[in-house]
Amino acid sequence: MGKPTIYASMNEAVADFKDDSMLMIPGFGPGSPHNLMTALYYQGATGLTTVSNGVGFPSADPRMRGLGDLVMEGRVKKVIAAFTASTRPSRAGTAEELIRSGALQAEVTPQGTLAERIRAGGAGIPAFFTPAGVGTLVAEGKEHRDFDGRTYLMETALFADYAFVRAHRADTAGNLIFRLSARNFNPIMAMAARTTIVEVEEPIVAAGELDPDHIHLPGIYVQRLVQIPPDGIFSVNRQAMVGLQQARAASPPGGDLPR
Amino acid sequence: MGKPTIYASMNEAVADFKDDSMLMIPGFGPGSPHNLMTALYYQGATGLTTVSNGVGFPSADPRMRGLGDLVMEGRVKKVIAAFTASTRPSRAGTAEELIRSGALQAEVTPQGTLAERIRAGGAGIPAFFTPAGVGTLVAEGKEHRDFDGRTYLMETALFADYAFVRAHRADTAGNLIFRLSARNFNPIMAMAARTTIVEVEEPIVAAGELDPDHIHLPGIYVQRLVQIPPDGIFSVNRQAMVGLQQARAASPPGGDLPR
Amino acid sequence: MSDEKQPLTRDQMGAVLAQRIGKGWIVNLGIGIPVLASNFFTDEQEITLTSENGVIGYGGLAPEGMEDPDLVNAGVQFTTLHPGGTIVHHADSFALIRSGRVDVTCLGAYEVAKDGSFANWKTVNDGMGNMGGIGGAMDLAACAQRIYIAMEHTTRDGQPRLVEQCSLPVTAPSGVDLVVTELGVFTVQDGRFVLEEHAPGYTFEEIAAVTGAPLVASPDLRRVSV
Amino acid sequence: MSDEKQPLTRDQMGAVLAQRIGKGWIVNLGIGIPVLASNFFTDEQEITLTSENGVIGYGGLAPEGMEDPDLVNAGVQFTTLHPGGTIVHHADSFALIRSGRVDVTCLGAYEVAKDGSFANWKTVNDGMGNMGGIGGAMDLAACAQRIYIAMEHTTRDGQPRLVEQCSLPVTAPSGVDLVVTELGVFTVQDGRFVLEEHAPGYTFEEIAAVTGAPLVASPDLRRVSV
Repeated sequence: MGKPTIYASMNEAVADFKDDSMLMIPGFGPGSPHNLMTALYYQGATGLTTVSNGVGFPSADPRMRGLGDLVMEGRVKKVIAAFTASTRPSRAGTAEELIRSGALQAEVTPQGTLAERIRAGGAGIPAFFTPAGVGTLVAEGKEHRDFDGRTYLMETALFADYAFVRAHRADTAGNLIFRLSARNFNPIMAMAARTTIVEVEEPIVAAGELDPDHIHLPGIYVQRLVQIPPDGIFSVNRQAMVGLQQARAASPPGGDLPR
Repeated sequence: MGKPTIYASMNEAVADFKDDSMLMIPGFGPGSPHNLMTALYYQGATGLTTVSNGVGFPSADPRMRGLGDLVMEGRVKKVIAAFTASTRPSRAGTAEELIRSGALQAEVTPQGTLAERIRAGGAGIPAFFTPAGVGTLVAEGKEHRDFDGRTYLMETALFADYAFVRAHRADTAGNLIFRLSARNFNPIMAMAARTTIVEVEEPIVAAGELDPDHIHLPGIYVQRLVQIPPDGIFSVNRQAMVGLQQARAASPPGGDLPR
Repeated sequence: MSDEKQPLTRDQMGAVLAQRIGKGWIVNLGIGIPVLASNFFTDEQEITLTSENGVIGYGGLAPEGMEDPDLVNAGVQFTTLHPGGTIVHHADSFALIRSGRVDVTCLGAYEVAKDGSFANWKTVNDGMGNMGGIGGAMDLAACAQRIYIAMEHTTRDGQPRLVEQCSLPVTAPSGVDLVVTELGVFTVQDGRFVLEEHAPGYTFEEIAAVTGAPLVASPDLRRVSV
Repeated sequence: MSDEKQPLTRDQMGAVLAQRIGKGWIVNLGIGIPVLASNFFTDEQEITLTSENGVIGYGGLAPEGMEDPDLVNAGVQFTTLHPGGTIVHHADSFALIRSGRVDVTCLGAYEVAKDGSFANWKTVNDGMGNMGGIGGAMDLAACAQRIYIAMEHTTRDGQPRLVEQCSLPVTAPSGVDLVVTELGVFTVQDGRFVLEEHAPGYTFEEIAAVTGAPLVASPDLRRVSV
């Protein structure tokens, strides 16, 4: 079987990332590829088109950079997302201001339509019909069509140059296992990109060590694997993780502490 | 959480099955709901529309009945399948003769299109586009459309009254786990029916006993569960299974015999 | 009624939502008031809570110190899994929603109109069609069997949120079944709001006065029972 | 060449297919001759075999007595899983195929025409458009990067299977890259067949004589090396 390349560091895994690429970024709280995004931030890529659930805010921590930082620095041309503006008017995001000024293009998509457009991209389906958004601003300019007396919108697939993925476990064949709700957009984004790069929480094991019935994403979709180093970013909620990580460090392996 | 109803026997699980229903039947070798199909055969349902990969042949064994038997007895109005005729002209199936005579309607669909139509039915997608079948008989009468310079066919979703499913493990919440290639059409058919009835190989366990990350089909899609009894049908290939089952019966539990 | 005026608290509004949810339903609770309903479900109701990020059968919020960083609800709060709960990826999560299996979506809103349309994704009607925070609300509103809205009865400056016509871009052009505010419980029927239950101490007239669309009293109009 | 005439055996045809498969390719092998190619892959080729029923990375056939009744290939033969192999459901299996990630689909056929069309799903052109055994061949043929065909050079009654135009309903209207028969290896280029390799003892003229469409000899025409 073919095997993905295993990289020694995040920086090496994204070193040849090309400007003006389209990038899928999963995550819904957990399951976000923070380490790869941080490496990409320092790699310098610009002119990006991104696909993600939300756009987020710039980071206050130089050790953890994300889409919000790239957007703030003008390195993103276009975002495709279910959230580009804060729903709270009191907390306008950077993206919101850039969109208003015209410096950033935004394609706002209902979250389910976003997920299905990504899934379609990975499944070779160029377009499909969905009822979400009929009769709203989202439907403007889109083809409408009735099936069995109900109206649907035609939505088109998304396929990217790169997907950054965050997995809990991986084997050397690239097979991935996610943990609980960290799964979210990860498997479908991994399927909808030419080059899928994965940061892995647990030590990468030999092909054949994972139960084939437990694998969430076949390695056939994975081109690059990188182990998250011990000083890497392990959680979204750094505040909460400080305590957990300290506790875990102090506990024997295999203990039942949450992780 | 809601819970499916657990039935004491296959016959009870299909007792109220309605004539003229549409039924999804998974299986590709393993993963076939032989016990439920046998019960349905004796329940007497007629006027069926079925969705399955192939149509098969009548059974020589009265203890194991299947779609081939229902077709042969004229209890099926229409089959939707990837195979309705044997590919070998020397071995014409019953279905083939009935189709030629006009007694049975057949909708032959490329296997990938069939799988995606079922997936679309379960996902609330009324129609989608696929390149499979363009320029062939299958495309006749279907809408053609170009995306990025390539031609696709529009295909519509399938949603049934019933799906019969074969699972390896289940819990009382209806969560299902399949084994290896017995998975095939089972999860997507379970999602594409109003009433999903599942025959289960291993003893049904309490909700919470299966690792949530190992579940292949959420119980939210399951309405009825039935344990396969010890004298039930455990394998497609009965010939091969005789030896295996004898060997397994003679071996201690947890042994490494294939199953 | 000589009751003292007692607008419903946010918790009471959650409790009212919970009362209106049927046995065995599959339920999606939005952030804000709707999610508070989860504190009021009984085991007998056999509710299954799903969240857009693919958690099917979640339970209460995780107790402090017991958070699992990989288990969050749609509001990205640390949650727990009910026994029998499980996980799917985002496309499968919305496959479930789009297939119509969610019995009710409970959402917050800025406005609800008498035709059952509602607005909850853009705070201004600024003509920039492509900006806002839709999240999963449009999918849920288009596909769930019922839409329940929980919101404040009026804006901060006293303008009604129950209106003739939404002034903000809508999330769905129809479909709202029930609205819960601090003043009462309203159904949407035949292009008008029907007051089903009133908060303690409030008269029909008082509620109608701060409602921006025709309001009729249900023949069964009663005081909320929470 | 003074070789004795030796048509290729089915195993040799499988070996020829295996030679034509590139390093690291994702490969789908149809039942019949194509599946025999799996006996000739080397570990260095790092081939991943996928089958329509969702088995990604299968290995050789299961030895007798070691069959796992739940593990079969697309021909419903008991197979084995290569270390790192895994399983997906049928829709995800064809998502993989439809996405164009399969580098080559190797199929049997009744006919291949000079325009690269081929027929393998109906044995008669009986006007009944909706009957036959398509299986996954149309999806594979429409979506794989390459189509390789392995078949007998002529029908039982001696009629050519390499033809000007298919007489049977096609599986795909174009796309065949390579055809392997017992007489040789052919590519399809610019609307004609090119003989690349010949079976031992067969001359170009002898092969052209049983070919039903224009045939040209490759400048590199050589004897098959299996």
